[in-house]
Amino acid sequence: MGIPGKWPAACPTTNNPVGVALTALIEVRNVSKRFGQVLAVDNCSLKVERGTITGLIGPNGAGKTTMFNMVAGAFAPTSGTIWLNGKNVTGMPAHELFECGLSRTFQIAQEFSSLTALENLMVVTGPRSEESLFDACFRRGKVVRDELSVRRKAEEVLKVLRLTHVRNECAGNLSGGQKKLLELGRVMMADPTVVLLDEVAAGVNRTLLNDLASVVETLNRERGLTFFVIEHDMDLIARLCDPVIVMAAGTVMVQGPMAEIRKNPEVIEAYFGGGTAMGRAS
Amino acid sequence: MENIGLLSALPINELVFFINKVVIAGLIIGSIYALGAVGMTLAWGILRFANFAHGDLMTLGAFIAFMLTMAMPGLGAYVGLPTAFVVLPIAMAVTAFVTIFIDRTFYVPVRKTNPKPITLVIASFGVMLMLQGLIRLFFGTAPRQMYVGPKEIYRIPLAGRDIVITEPQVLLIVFTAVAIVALHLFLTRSRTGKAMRAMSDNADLARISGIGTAHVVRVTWIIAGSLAAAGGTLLAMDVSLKPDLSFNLLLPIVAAIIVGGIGQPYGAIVGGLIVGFTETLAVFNWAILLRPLKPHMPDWLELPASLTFVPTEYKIVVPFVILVAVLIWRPNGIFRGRVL
Amino acid sequence: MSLLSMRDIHAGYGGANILNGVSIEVEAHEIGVIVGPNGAGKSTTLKALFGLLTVSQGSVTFDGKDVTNARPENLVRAGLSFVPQEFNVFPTMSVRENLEMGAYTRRDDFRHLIEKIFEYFPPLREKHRQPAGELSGGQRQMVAIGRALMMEPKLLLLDEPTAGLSPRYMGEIFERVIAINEAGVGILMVEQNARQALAIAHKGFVLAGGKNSFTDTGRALLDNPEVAESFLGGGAKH
Amino acid sequence: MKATMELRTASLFVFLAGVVALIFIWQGNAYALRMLAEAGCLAIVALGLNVQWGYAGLFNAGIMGFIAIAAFGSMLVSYPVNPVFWQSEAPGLLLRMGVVVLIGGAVTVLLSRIHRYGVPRRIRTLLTVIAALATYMMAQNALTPAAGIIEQNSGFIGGFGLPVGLGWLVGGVFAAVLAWFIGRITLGLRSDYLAIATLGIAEIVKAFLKNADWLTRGTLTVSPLPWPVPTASEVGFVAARSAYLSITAVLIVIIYLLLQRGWASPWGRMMRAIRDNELAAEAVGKNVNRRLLEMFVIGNFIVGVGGAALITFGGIFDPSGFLPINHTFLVLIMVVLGGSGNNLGSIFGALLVYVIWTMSEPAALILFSHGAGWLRDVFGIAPPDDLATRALQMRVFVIGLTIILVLRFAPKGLLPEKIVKYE
Repeated sequence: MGIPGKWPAACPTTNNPVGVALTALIEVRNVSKRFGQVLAVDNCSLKVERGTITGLIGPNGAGKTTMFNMVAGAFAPTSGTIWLNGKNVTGMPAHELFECGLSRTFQIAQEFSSLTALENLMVVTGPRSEESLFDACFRRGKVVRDELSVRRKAEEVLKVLRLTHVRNECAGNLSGGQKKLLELGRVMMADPTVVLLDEVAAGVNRTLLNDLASVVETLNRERGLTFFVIEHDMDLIARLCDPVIVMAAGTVMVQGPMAEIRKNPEVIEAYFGGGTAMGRAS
Repeated sequence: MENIGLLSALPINELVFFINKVVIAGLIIGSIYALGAVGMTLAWGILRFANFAHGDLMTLGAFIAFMLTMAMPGLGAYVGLPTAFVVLPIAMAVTAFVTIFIDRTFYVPVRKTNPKPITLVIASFGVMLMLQGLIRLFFGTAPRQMYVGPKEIYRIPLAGRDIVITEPQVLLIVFTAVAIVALHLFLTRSRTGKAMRAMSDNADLARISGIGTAHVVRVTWIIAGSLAAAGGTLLAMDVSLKPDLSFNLLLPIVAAIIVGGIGQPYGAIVGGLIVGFTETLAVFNWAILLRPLKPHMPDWLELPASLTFVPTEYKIVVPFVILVAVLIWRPNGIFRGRVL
Repeated sequence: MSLLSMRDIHAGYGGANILNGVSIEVEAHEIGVIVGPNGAGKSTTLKALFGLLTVSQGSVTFDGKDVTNARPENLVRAGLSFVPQEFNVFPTMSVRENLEMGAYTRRDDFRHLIEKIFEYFPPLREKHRQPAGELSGGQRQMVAIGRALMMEPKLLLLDEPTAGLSPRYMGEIFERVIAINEAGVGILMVEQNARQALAIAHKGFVLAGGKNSFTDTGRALLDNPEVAESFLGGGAKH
Repeated sequence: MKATMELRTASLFVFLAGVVALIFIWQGNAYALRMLAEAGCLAIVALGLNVQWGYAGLFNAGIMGFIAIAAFGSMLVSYPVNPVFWQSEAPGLLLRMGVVVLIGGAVTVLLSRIHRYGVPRRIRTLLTVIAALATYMMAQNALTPAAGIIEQNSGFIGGFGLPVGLGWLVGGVFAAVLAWFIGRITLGLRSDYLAIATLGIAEIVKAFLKNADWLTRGTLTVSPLPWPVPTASEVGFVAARSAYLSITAVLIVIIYLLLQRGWASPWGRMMRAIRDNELAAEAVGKNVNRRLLEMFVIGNFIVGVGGAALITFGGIFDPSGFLPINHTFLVLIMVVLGGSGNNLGSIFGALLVYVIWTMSEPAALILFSHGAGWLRDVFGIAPPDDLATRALQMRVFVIGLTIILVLRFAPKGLLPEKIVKYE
C-alpha cells in the first residue's frame, strides 16, 4: 500500500543549545500549567521516542488533556519547556508547529463543512502555506502544476482510506466515522514527523475503529511515523501503544508496556478512585 | 451673596462653568446612554445577539410621545409637568408592544432557521431600516419640538454665577434615578426579574430549573422597549425630535454595554455614565480652567485659546476609542459580563 | 416496583450510539452509583434519562410513569432533579438566589426549604449573600446540589459531584449525600472516584463500552478484584 | 445539479435584462444609463464585500467609510492642481506636521515594544499611551496654523491633476490601508464586535472628511470631479454615460475573472477552509489571523475602487452625502440577496437591488399621489406638503423588509455559493 511521497520539512529555525540528546522526538521538561488556582500540570516531564506509538492515559483530572494540548500548541505552559526534533517549540502556535512536522487530529472531528471530501485533503498543500491570489491570477502555470500534484496525492489518500465514493460529497454531510477517517487523511497529506491523536476512538463503532487502528499501524510500520496517542479505550491502547505513560494528579506516575501497566496496583488504584476508603457499615 | 472665606478663594467663574459644561452635561448624556444601554444589554445577554434596531426603538418611542402630546396638549397643565412627560408611560407601553411584535414577526422566523449569530444581527439591521423608513414616512424629516409651551429653565445662583439646568434635564435625571431603582428592585425582588438574570447567566441551567424561556423573553423585550421609549422621549425633550435622533446613539450605547459587560444591567448603567462623562470631558475646553493660573505661569508657556482633547465635531470618536480600548484590555467589561 | 427503571437503553449524540443496551434499577430511598472507565457512557446515561439527548431504543419509567424522551421541564415536575457536572450554578446571582431559582416552579412558601438546605450545607449559611461564582469548587457544588433539592425531588441525579474537588471537600460531599439520602431522597450518582462512591452505595452499576458489565451491591463490587481491573480494559466481561 | 444551476443563473439574468429594457423605454435612455452606471460601480463594491463576507465570513458594517476614504483619495489625486496653495508656505507647515507625526508614531510603536526588554507591561502601556497623546497634541498644534492659512487664502489644498484611473487605484489603496489598521485591532474579535468597530470607523471617517475643510472643503463640497471619459457637457448625456458604463463594465469583468480564478485555486480553497473552521485551518498550517487580515485588505481595496468610481460618476465630493443606508446596507443586501460566496450572485444582486432602489422612487411617488388624491376626495384630509421626500423613505422600508425576507426564505441567496467539484 504505497503512501505518497514526502515534502521537505521547513521548520522555522529556533535556537537549540548544544548538548541536547536528539533521540527523543518530543521532549517535555518540567512543565507546569496553572488555570487560576487549579494546578492542572505539576512539574511534569516525559519523552516520545522517534518511531514509537506512545500512549498517554490517566483518570479524568489527571492533566493529560492539558499536557496534550500544550504539546499540540493550543496554549503555552506556565513554566517549563517543550522540545520537538531538538528544537525549543515552547508556546509556538499550532500553524508553526505544523511546519515543524507536527500534525494532530481532534476528539470531535473538525472538518471543512462546505468543502468536498477531496478538497478537504487538498487544503493541505505541504509544510509552507504559500497560496496567494497573485499566483492564482497571473501565474496559472505554477498553480496548475501544484494543483495536479496535490490532487493526485489526495486521490491516493482517499483510495487508502476507502473514501473515494464520497470524494465530491460535502464534508459536512459525511457520517461521524467518515469525518474521522477524513481527518486522518489530512494528517497523511501533511507527511508529518509526529502525529498527535486526540481520543480517536471517541464515538466510533468497532469496525471503523479497526480500520483507523490498522491505518495508524501501517503508517508507523511503513513510514516510521511517530504517534502520540491520548485515549480512554484501553483495548485500543493495548493494541497500538508501546510505551504507555500514565499521568495522575498532574504528573507522570509510571511508564512502560501496557501489560505491566495493567497489572500495576498503583495504576489500578488511581483509576479505581484513590484517597481514604470512606467505608460505611453496609 | 458676598464672597466670604472658602468661596472667595475658589475661582468661582471657572468652577460654575465646569459644573454646567461637564458635571450636568455629562450626567444628562450619561443618563440617556444608560437608559438606552440597559434595555439593549438585557436583550443581548438573554437572546445572545446585538439588536441594532434598539436605537430606532428610542426614536419610535419619542415620536409616539410626540403624537400623544399633539393630541392632548393641555394634559400637562393639570399636573404642572410638560405633557410629553405625562404621556411617557403610554408611549413606553406602546413601544414595548411594538418591540414584542417585531420579535415575533421578524426575529422568531429567522431564529427558526437556527442561523449563525451574525445572521440575527443582519436581521436587526433590516428591522432598523424598516423602522427608519416608517418613522420618516409618517413624520417627515423636519425637526420638531416636544414642547407646547416654553421650556422652564432653573437657575441656581452660586456666588454671583448661575448653574443652569432646564426642566427636561431635571426630569431626565429624576426619571433615570427612579428607573434604576425600580429595575434594581425588579431584578432582585421579583420572581421574573431573578429568572431573567438566571437566563442571562446560564440558559441551560435555567431551563432545567423549570424556567419558561418564552415568558422571560417577553418580559425582556417589554423592559427593553419601554426603557428605549423613555430614553428617546427624554432626549427629544432636551434637544429636539429628529428622525435620525438615535442612529448616532448606537455607538455610545454599545460602548457603554461592552464597558459594563454584556448582559449586566448594572454594568450598562455605570458604562453609560462613564461614556457620557468621558465624552463631555474630551470636548471640554480646558483652557478656561487654566486661565486663573495664568499669573503664576511662566510667560514662555503661552496659553492656547482652546485646549480640548477632541474638537466637538469629532465627539463620535470618543465612544469608539473607549469601545476598542475595552475590547482589547478587558473584553468582558468591569462587571465580568460574558464575552459572547 | 422500583422508583426508576431504565431497560436496554440505546442512545448517543447523533453519530454512533454510545449506549448499547444499558439497564439501571433504583428503589425509592436508595443510593445508586454508576461507575466505570472513561468513555463507558456514564454521563451519557444520566443525560439520556433526563431527556438531554434522544433515546433511540429501550424504555425509561419513573415513579410508575413512562418518561422515555420526556422534556427536562416535565421531568422536573415529576420529581426528578439533575445536577450537571459543569456550569451548575448561576455565577452572578447570590447563593440564596440560586436556591430560589431551584424552587422557581413552586407556588408555595419555600423559605423553610432554604433553612433545610443550610442545615445540610452549613458553610452556605454565612455566604448566602455572596455571588455563587466567587465560591470555591466545593462550595459551588453544594449550591448546585442545594438548588436541585429545592424541588424536593424523589430522585436526585448527580453527574460526577466530586470531580476536581480537593480530598477535604470530596469527603464532605459524600457525607452530605448520605445525609440527604437518609432524609428520604433517592440518589443516582455517576462517579469517577469509584472506591469511595461504591463504599456508600446500596447498589452499584459498572459500565464498560456502553453496556452493563457488573451489577451488585456497593460492598460486593468493592470486594471483587475483577471489577477494579476492568477499569483498565482487558475484556473482563461476563 | 450543475445543469439546473446554469439554467437558474441564465433565467435570472434574462429576467433582469427584460426589466432593464422596460426601464429604458419607460424612463428614457439617459435615466436608465445613469442607473446602470451607478449599479455597475456598486457591483464592484459588492464584489469587494463578497470577498470579505462570502470568502472569509468577515462582517463589515462600515462600507460607507471605505467608500468615503477611497473617494477622497481619488479626488485628491485626480482634481486639478491648486496653484495658490503651493505658493503659500502651507506645504512647508504640513511637511513639518508630517515629520512630527512620523517621529511621534515611531516613538509610540517603539515604546509599545519595550516590554520585551524586561520593562513591566503596565509601565509599557502607560508610556505608549502618553507617547500617543503627546504625538496627537503636537500634531494638533502643528496642524491648526497650517489649516488656518490654507482655508483663508487657497480654499483647500486641491489635487495633483493626475489621470482619474490612477485616482481610483490610489483610492483603493487608501481604503486598503484603513482596512489594515482596523483589521489589526478587531480581527481577533467575534463577528458582531467587528460589525460594531467597522460601523464606528465609518462614522469617524465621515466626521473627519466633513470637518477637515483644509483637505476636502468639508460641507462646501468639491466639484466637478474629472471623469475618465468625455463628460456630458462635451458629448451629451447618453454618450458620456454609456462610455462611463462601458468602463465600469470592463472593470467588473476583470475583477470577476480574477476573483473566479482565485475561488477555485489553492488560495480560494484555503480561504473557504478558514471560513468554515478556523481551528482545523490553524492545525493544517494556515496562519489564520494573517490570512483574515489579507482578505479584509483585498476586499476593501476592491470596495475602494468601486466607491471611487461611484462618487466620480456623481461628479461631486460631498462628505455629508455619505449615508449608511445608501452605501453600507444597500451593498450588504446586494450580496446577501445575490448569494454570498458567489461572485456572479453579487453582481446580479447589485443590479437587481439597485433597480428596485431607483425604481421605488417614481413608483412610490405615483402610489402616494394617487393615495393623497383619494384621501383628499374621500376624507378631505390635505396631504402633507413634503409628500415627495416622504415617498422616498418608502425605499428604506422596502430594503429593510427585503433583508428580513431573504434571511428567512433564501438565506443562501438567489444564486447560492457553488461547491467546487473535480470530475
